[in-house]
Amino acid sequence: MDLKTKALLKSIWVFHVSAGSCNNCDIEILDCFTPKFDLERFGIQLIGSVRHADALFITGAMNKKAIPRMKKIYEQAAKPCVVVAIGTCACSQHMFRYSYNVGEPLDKILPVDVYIPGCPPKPEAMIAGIKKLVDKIKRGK
Amino acid sequence: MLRDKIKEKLSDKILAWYETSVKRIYFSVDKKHITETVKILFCDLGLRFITASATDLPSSFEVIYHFSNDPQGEIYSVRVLLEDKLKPEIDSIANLFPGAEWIEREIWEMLGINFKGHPNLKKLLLADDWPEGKYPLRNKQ
Amino acid sequence: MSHKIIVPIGPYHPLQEEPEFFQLYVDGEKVVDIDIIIGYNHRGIEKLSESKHFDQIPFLVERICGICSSSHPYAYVLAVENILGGEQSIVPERALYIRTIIDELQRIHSHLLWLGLTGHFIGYNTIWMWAWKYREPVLDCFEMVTGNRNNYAMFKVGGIRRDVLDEDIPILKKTLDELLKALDLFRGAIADDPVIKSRLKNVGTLTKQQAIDWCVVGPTARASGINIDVRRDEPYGVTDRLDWNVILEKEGDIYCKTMVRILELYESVRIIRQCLDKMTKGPIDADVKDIPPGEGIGRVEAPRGECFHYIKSDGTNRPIRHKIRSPSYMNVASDKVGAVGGTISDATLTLAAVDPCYCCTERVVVINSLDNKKIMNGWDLIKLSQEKTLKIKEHYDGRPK
Amino acid sequence: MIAIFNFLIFPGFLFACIVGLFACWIDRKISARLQWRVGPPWYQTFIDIVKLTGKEVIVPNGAKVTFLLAPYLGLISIVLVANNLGRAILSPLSSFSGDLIVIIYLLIIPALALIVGASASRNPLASVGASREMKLILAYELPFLLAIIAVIIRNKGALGIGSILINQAFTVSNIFSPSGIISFFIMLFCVQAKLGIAPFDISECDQELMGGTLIEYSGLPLAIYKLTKATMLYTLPIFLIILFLGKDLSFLFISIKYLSILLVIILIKNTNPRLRIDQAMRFFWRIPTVLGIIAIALALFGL
Repeated sequence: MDLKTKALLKSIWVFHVSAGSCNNCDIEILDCFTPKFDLERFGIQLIGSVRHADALFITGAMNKKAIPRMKKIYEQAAKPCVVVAIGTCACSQHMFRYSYNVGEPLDKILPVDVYIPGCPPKPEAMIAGIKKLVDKIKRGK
Repeated sequence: MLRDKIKEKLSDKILAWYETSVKRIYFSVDKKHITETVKILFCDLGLRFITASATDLPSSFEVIYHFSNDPQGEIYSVRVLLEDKLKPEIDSIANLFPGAEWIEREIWEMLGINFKGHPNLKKLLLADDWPEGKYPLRNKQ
Repeated sequence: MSHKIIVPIGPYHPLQEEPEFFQLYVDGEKVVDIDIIIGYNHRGIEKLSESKHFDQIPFLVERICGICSSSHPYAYVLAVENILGGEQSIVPERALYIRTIIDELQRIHSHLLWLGLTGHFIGYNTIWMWAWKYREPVLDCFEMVTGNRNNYAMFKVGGIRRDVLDEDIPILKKTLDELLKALDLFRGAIADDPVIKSRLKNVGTLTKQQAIDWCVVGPTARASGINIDVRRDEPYGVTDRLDWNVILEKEGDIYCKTMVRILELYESVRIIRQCLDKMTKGPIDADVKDIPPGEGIGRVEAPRGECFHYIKSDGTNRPIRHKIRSPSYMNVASDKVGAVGGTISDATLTLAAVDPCYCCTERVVVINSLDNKKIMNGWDLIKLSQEKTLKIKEHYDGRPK
Repeated sequence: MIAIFNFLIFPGFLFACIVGLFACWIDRKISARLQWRVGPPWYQTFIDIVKLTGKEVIVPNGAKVTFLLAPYLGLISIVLVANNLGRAILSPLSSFSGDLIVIIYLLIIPALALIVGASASRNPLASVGASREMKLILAYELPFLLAIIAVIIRNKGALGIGSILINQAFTVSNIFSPSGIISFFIMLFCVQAKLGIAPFDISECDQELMGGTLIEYSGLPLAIYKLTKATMLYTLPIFLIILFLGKDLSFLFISIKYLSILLVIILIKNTNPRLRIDQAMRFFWRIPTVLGIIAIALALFGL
C-alpha cells in the first residue's frame, strides 16, 4: 500500500458512462454531488475527460450500439482504473435482458470491481458502495 | 365542426369512418391518397401531427397516422392498410413537414415498410452491425 | 472556404447524462451543420411490452425515462382505459386526485432538475447546487408517498396502487410552501441577472412556423407561442376541475424556455394545493379484470411535452401492438434548426435547452452512415474529421450557401 | 548558492507551490460553502497532485515531444516570477531596474504553454480550447499593459519592482490615488482571466469541451499543469499587492491583503456564469481598455 494508492483512495476522479440507461441512475449519480450528499468531502470529483478518470461509473443495460464505445472508453482511461456498476441494469440487465438490442451483461465485457444494485440506487447506497470499494483496495486487491 | 369539414373535404377518399369515443375518430383511406389527406389535415386544417404507428397484422401491414386537433382535444387517426406483405411501401410525407422524417425512418427500420420519396431513409437506432433485412417488430420472421 | 473541423460532442460527454452523439460541423466557432446520432439507449421496449401482461407493462414503461417516470405509465394506463370507455367512468374519485398530485409533483422535480442543469451548462454551478438542493425535499415527498425517489409504480389500470395517508398531507403542504420561496429566488436570479440574460437571450431560437413544421410539443412549443397543453386540451385526472393557466411566451429562445418552465412550476404548486384541499375519501382502485379487444390512445402532458401511447389489444391479456411516442422525440429533432448558426458554446446550450430526455428519444433515432468508425480515441478523431472534412468540401461546394 | 536556494526553496518553487495549493483549497472550500456543500478536506489539493503522479501517462500516438515538455515550460516561468517577486519584497534594493518588463513577459508563458500542449495533443476539442485561449490572451493583454503603464507613470517612470516598492514606502500606496484605483479594478479582471477562473474559464471548461485544452493529458504532465495553475493563484495576487498595496509589507499585512484579494477573486468566480469567448473579448476591449486610458491620463496629471 504505497503512498500513490493511498492517495488514489483519497481523491477518486469519476467519469460517468451510460450504456443504455433510463437516466435515473445517471441523475442519482449527479445527486451524490449536490449539497445533501456531497461527495466532494471525500475528494471525489466528476470530471470531463476520460484521461483524467480514476473510476468509471457505468449505468444502463448494455445496449448493443453502446458496447463498442464503452470498451474504447475503458481502454483510454489511465490505469489504475476502477469500474463501478451502478443500478440493477448494469449489474444484471434488469427487465431488458431479453430485448433484441441488448448485448451481454457488463461483467462479461469489463472487469467490474463494485456492483451497486437498486433501481435507482439511493445516493446513500452509492456512498456505501464507494466505501466498500475503498476498503477492498485497502485490503489489497 | 371539424368532423364535417373533414368529411366534406375528403368525401370521396374516406373508406370507413367510426368513432370509438367522443374524442377518438378513426377513418381509413386508400394507400394512393395518403399524401393528399395529410396535406389537407396538416396544412389546410392546421392539425398537429402526433406520430405514425405501424403494426404487423396477420393479413396486412397497418399504418395509422395520428393527428391532434388541440383546441377541442380530439385525435384523428388515418388508417392505411398495405396488403402486399412481401414489398410493403407507401408515399412518404416527410417532405410535407420535417417532423415526420424521423418517425418514418423508425417504421422503415422496425418493420421494413419502404417510404417512397423520403429525403434520407437511413438506419435509425439499431446497432451498426444489425443484419440487413431482419426487422425486429415483425411477428413471424 | 476556411478549414471546417468536426467537433464531436458525445457520446460520452459530461454535458448530458445520457449518451447521444452530436457532430457539429464547425467553421471556426460557428456551427454550420449538425448531425444527431443517438440510438445508444435503445432497449427495444415496444417489442418487450408485447411479451408482457397488461398489469406488468406499467413497470416496464416506467423505466423508459427516469425523469418522467410517472408520465409514461399514466399515458399507458389512459390508453388501456380508453379501450374500456374512458378514465372518468372507471377510475374512482380519490384515485383521480392522487394521479394528478403525482403527475404535478413529478413535473416540479423534473423542471427543477432541468433548471439546475442549465445553470451547470452555462458554467454557473451555484444555480445547479441550489436548484438541486430545493429538489431534494420534493424527492423526500415522493419517497414518503410512493416509497421510492423515482420509478414510483403508482399507476395501475383502473386506479392507484398506494393511497396518500392523511398524516402525509401537512408535510406535503409544508414542502410546497418552502418551494414557493425558492421559486421566487430562482425567478429573480434568472430574470434579473444581466450575464445570464446575455447567455440565454435570442440564442437557439425556434420561430413559431419552425415549431409547427417540426411538430414540437410541451414547453419548447409554448416558448415559441404555440398554445398546446394536453392538461387543458384533453383533460385527464382532475385537471379540468381546478383553476390554473397555461404559460405562453413568444420569441422561442432559451430565455423564454427557461421562463416558461419556471412559471409552470408555480402552476404545478397551485394545482397540487387545490388537489390536497379537495381530495375526498373513498376507494382508490376499480380492479379491472379483462381488457376487451380494441384500440386505445392515451396522452399525458409530460414535463417535456405530450407523451403518446397507442395500445391495440385482441382480447388476450397481452397487447398486439404498443406504440410509444415520447415528447423528446420531436423536440430533439428540432435541435437541427436551433443549433445551426450559433457558436459551439451556444450549440451545446441549445441542445440542452430542449430538456432532452434521450432515453425517451432513445427508443428511436438516427445514425450517420458517412462513417461507422469509433470516435473517442484521439487519433481516430483526427482521421475521422479529415475524412469528413473532405466529404464536406465536395458536399458544400455543390450546394448553394 | 543563495540564488539557487532562493529559486528552489524559499520564495521560489517549494514555497510558491505549497501556498498556491493551499490557495486552491481555499478556493474550492469557499465555493463549496457558497453552494451549501461541505467541500474537500484541507489536504485535498496536495493528495490530487500525489495521486496524479502515480497514474499512467497516456500519449496519443502522433503527438510530438512538445506534448510532454509544454507543462514544464509553464511551471518554470511562473516559478521564476514567484522568485523575483519574493526577493523584491524581502530586499527592495537588490532588484535590478527593468525586472517589471521581465515579469510581464514571464506571466504570458504559462498560457502559451497551455496552447502549445493543447495543439500538440492533436485532439479537435483541444485545438478549439487552444484557439479560445489565444483569443483570451489577445483580449486581456491590452488592458493589463495599460494598467501597468499607469502605475509606472504614477511612480515617476520606475521600471523596477524594488523602486516601485520604495516609492510606495515613502508616499501612500498606489491604490489610494484615483488612477491607482481604476488600474487596480482593471488588473483584477485581467488576473481573473489569466488564471482562467469562472467568468473567463472558457478554454478549459469541461461542460462544452470535455476539459478543453487539458483533454488528452493524464498522470504527471496533468499534475504539472495543475501545479502551474496553483502557483499562478499564488503569484498573481502577490503581483497585485506589490503594484498597488505596497505600503507596509510585514508578514501579517501581506497575508491579510493576499487573503482579501483571493476572497474577491473567489466571489467573482461564484457569482457569475461563464461568458462566451466573443462576449469576453468584447468585454475586455470595451470597459477595461477605456478605463486604462483614463487611468494613464490621470497618472500623467500626477494624480
